[in-house]
Amino acid sequence: MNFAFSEEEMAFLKDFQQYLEQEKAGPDSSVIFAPWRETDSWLVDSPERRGFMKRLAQAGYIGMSWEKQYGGRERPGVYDYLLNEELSSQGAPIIGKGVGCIGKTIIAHGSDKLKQEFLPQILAADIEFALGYSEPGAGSDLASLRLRAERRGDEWVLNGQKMWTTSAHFADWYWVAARTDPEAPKHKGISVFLVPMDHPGLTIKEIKTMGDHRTNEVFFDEVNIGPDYLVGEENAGWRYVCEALDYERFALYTVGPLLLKFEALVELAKVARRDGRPLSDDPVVRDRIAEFACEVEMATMLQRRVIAKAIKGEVPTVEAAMYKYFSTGLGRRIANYAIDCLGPLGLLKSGAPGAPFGGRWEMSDRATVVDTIGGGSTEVQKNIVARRGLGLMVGA
Amino acid sequence: MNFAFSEEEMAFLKDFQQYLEQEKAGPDSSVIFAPWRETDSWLVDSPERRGFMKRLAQAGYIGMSWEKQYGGRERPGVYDYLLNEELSSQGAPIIGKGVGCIGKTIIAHGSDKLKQEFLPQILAADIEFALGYSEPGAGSDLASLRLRAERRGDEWVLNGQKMWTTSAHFADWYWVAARTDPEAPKHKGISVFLVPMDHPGLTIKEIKTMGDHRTNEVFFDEVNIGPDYLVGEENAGWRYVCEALDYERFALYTVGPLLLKFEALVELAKVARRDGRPLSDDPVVRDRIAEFACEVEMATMLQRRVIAKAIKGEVPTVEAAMYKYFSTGLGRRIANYAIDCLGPLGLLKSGAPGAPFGGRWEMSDRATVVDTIGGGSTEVQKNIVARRGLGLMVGA
Amino acid sequence: MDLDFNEEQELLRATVRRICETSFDSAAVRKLEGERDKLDRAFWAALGESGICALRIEERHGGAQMGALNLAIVFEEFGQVLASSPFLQSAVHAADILSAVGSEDLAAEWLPKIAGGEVIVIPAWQEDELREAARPSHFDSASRTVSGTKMVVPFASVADAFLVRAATESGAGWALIPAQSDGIVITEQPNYASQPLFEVRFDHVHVAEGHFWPAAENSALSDDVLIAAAAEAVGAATRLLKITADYANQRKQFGRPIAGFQAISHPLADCATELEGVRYLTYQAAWAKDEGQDCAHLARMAKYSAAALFRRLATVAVQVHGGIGYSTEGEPQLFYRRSKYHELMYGTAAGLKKSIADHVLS
Amino acid sequence: MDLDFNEEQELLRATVRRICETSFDSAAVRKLEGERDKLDRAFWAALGESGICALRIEERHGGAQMGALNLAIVFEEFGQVLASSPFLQSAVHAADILSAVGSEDLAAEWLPKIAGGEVIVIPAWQEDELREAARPSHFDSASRTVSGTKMVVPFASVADAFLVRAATESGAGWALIPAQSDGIVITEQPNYASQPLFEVRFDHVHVAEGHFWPAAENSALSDDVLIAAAAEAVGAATRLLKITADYANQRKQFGRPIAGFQAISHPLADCATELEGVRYLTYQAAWAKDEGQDCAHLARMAKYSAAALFRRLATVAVQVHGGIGYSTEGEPQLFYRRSKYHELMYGTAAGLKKSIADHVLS
Repeated sequence: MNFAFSEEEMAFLKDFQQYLEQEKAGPDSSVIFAPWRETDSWLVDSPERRGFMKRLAQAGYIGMSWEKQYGGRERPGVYDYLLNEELSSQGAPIIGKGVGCIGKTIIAHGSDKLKQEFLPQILAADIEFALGYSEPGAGSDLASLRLRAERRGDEWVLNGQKMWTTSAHFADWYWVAARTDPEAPKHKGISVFLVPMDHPGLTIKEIKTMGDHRTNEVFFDEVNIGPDYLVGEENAGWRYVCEALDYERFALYTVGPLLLKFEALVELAKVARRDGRPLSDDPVVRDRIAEFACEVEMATMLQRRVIAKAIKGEVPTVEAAMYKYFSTGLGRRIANYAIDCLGPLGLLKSGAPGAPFGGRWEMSDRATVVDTIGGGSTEVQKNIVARRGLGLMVGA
Repeated sequence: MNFAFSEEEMAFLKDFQQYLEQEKAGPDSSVIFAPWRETDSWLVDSPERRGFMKRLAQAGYIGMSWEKQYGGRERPGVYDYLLNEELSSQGAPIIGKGVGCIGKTIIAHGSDKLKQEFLPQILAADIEFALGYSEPGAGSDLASLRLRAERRGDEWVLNGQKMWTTSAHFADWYWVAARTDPEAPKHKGISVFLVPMDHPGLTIKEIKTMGDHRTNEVFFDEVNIGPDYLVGEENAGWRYVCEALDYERFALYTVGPLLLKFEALVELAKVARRDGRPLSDDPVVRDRIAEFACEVEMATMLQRRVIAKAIKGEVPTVEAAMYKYFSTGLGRRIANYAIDCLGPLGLLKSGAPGAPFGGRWEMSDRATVVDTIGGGSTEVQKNIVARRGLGLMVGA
Repeated sequence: MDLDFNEEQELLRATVRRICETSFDSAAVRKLEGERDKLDRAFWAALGESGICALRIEERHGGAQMGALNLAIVFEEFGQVLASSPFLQSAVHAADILSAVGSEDLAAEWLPKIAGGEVIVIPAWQEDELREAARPSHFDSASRTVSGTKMVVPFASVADAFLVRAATESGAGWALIPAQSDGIVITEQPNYASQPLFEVRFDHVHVAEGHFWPAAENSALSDDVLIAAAAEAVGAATRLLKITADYANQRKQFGRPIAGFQAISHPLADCATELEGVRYLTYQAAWAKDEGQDCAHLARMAKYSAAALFRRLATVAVQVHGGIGYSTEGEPQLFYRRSKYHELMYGTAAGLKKSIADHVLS
Repeated sequence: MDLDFNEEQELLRATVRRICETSFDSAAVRKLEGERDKLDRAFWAALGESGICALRIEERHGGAQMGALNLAIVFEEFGQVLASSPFLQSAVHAADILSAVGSEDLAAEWLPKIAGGEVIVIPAWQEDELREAARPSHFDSASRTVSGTKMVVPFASVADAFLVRAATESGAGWALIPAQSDGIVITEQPNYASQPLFEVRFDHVHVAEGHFWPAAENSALSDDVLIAAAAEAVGAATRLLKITADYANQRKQFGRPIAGFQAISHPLADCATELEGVRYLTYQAAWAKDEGQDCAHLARMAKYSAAALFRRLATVAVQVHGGIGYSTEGEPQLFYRRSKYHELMYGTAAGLKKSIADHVLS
């Protein structure tokens, strides 16, 4: 048993940290490294951030774990993790779904044409994807999605609606799950397609959120696409969607942002005052911070379990479910508690006169609300833990 | 709106308190008034307590709300409440199921023979009942009970088992729900019977609990009873069981023991020391006690809602469910917290050298565990609140 | 023991509800959130004209002199629709301070106008205590001027006058200052709940003779303010619970209404239970006030518990709604953000719990 | 990054499990609860003979000098079966104190016997601090006697010697005293968890030359004690979770296993998640100890969190079991009562949280 990373891994991380130090000296640094953006700090949603990604690609940091024949470096998956942990800890965009679930699904199941078209672009960070799974009636129950893809002659024609597509307004391609066989049981009639985001049949409508973070509804009106853009086999889409969790096992579960948040709370307690004394003098605050310290350490352990299992080449389904809901709930509670510590002035937004800590916590509380909902709600994660972790005979 | 009781009600209460003062001067006082018995302090389970009850009956305090034709005084139900609130606050046995659900069911549905046989005995506190609803496979799902009552000629013959019959070892009669029609839907085939507790076909087996409180399993082996001892109509038993809640609406929901427990916690904090200073000097303890103070007041309000609705002649189903689970959970948490306050010595039982507060809290924690389970578990109460209070379309 | 309201009170509730429903729906709440003043003048005028603003003011000052229970009713209704107005600040808090002033002239001059909703008087008492350097506001008796910076002052931009809490050598006091006085600078403070909060700086602002008096109480908050704040949180929670229960019945996942999942229904049942607890705790505080009993302890417990419950429910409500709960087009986020405002304004959890413990452990 | 145990450690686990399962089942636990000494001599002998007692003792004193992770493994197994023995007191706590004594003679005399399980040495350090009048134990250097009353001393009735923590003018120290010394009175303290706890009174008990030395640490508790206590709670919680999940799958109400109700499954999922968190937090503390890192902070977090989780789970487990959970014939009550023992002994929540906050906010 060893809770530390190897010397080789640490050396790699150190190199990467040095690389990022250079980036931080660059002109776009404040846009690229933006931890205050909280839950959407991982998005490649501006020219500056795309530039950053392209430079990462040129420096060889993208596709580390891909096989050499596809341009990768065949390094163990833990290097993907180390990269994203560092990026997320600094509020920079992370190496995302293109090189992760999409690229790896194309490698595993895609035609040669798809490989030739997409893999080099992904490796070069020339392309951004949006993920289209959720629909108005298919949230936690993803497999009940209804976006219809009909075959007409050689083409597929898509009609319907997707919901909560975070990247739709800046992505180039849309990775979409659609129903190709409405007669089959719900998990059996789904296929995955690639749709160019600028297709005239797509209408992207902004959904504003209370976290100041944009997401989108996407409407499909007679969106026709060629047969080449069906990914893998027809009606095998649900399997690909599920496999994605496996492909993302190193990339998605970083703990850095949570640790930063807790450190910021500790800093708050030392700096902010109540009744003329630092909050950190208040035994009630100290007691609560001690509890958070333990929970943060527990979250870190749950995260380590995900990575350690992934390193062994296993799929950390239950481990990821545990970490996901525990850490996101904890993050929300820390943000909420920080505002409580600040009292009425904790309500003030960035830019308001007197806003403590630049309104960071005000923002943080609104931003973290989505964390227990998106990417598999807390309730869904607990079902996974109950059924697959504890072997409970649960229903849905 | 008025949170106070009327002058007349308060005068009655004052009289009753004076009556109890006399009782407390009596020789059996320490057995009769035993708040340390916590959850089973309401039982009439000893000669001293039976004597107390008989004196209460002679003093006219039993059957206050019964109609005059049955020997009652036709006072409003709130007087039943005031009596039991006072009794339970002092750890004395309360006026219970005989004069409550059993007597009132007999009045409403019983034959003249049953009325003549039982009502005078109940009024005189000459008789104690045990309630036989729960079975090994019928706990929260009470209506799935399987104790079989078959008609053989003129008689009924009961076979099967009851579980968690608290009073079986000292009661005179057993009020039992049994299945008379196994073919009918589960709520439709149940009848209620009265069985003498000394029937040779009954075997009573003690179940020990961690609260040092005795309950029982009761086995029925060819228990034959005459047709007169079927209560009301055949197969109408489920209705009678449900109506009981209505009959008990004044008697069951006292708040006094919870208030006493909180006061004892406050006392503990003032008296017990940590690091050489009273616990009440510790801001963390103060913070927690402030939270308990609010919760206790909320519990009191929930209890007042039960009584206020009952006073209006309505059935406080949702109100009772809310109060039951909220107050019992709170009582457990207070007992648990009190032990925490005491540290390792909080583990010590009554009689152990150094046991703080005579081991009261050690006992209290064990005793209160049953409260969130018995009499309708917390989960069942929440289902009631969800379905009947919020109108949620819940399943079972 | 009777927990029902009387006919007069039910009538009051119906009146306030009608006024609220005329002015406030979700669209109106959203529209106000985008404005600077965040004051619906029509709503405010209706409150004044219907005599609601006069509710707690003594009859001799043109008020209706109704009970605190009636106040709770009004604020429950405000909360139900997330109504926004300077009622709490002017018709409750300022009126309380002015009633205690001891100067019959001042009370006689201002209270009738407050009762009619003709003027808006805003107490300014909250300061930045987080920073070490912050210097408390003070009244200089020689120059008769007040200086200092008040924070998160609600509705400062529509105030006709401020009641400024300021320190002197002999303790805290209140200064009544017209809003147009020289030396006042009002700056908007955008915030989490999109409420009309402002920084108000007082730079040697002149205080007229007789317009400064020592504060009678230790706390800036009166029983009425706590009761009203508690009732408003109760009202908002009531509405949000209804919205969320309806949504849970209507939204289907895995082929059935999500209300059928105990992960949904039990947290809602918990909130429903605690809501009834805090609702009647609030009523009880108001009732005790009307009975002439010492109700400060009950009022503090009510305010703390009501705001905490509202926040907890808001968290559950957002979660039950899923993505819609988080998007601005959904209703829950309005309540979620407002719930934090309720927790932090007019007594924080930490502050109230300290007072509650002082009382219990005294 | 590798969270698996090595083969040697797995072997150790298998060995301890075999020994535990030989001696401890539910009937054995119940039987011991009814006895005064509550010591299964066969179990204790097996631990000594198999070298488990020697685990953490240095090789030069006849020990196996294994790592703290191995200690965690052993205590997880003890917890799984609710095994009861003076291992923690003698082979961990007393061994720690004796290792730090500085007197090679004393260590050389006692540690080999502790390592073999031949003697049981019990630290006695807990006193009654709840009462104002209580006077701390003290060592009088002139008469070389110790006087004072120790409370909740585990396994005092089977001790061969006591390590008594006592105050002197120059700070706290430890006295090593044979249990048969004159002036020692041992009284059973029946308790919530039916554990072997005793009041031990020392009335001018003579301390041999060289048998009193100043305590090296501020706290009476070593890292090893905290890690072992945490691991024991983790083990007990692991077993209880398994028992409860099995029961939930088997018990039917309303026509289906109660595991199908989220009111049952989600609290269990919560406990399962937190259990894995505290399990690895405990391992991490042990690992840090073995790496020579400062692990006191981790060890305190592990002990506090593990005991708290065990208690929370025990509450859930009793509730899931319903009446059976409450009856003495059910298994849950054994764990429920034991969980409170874990919370209160070897560092209370309040005390540990204070130290944790000191570390975090330093």
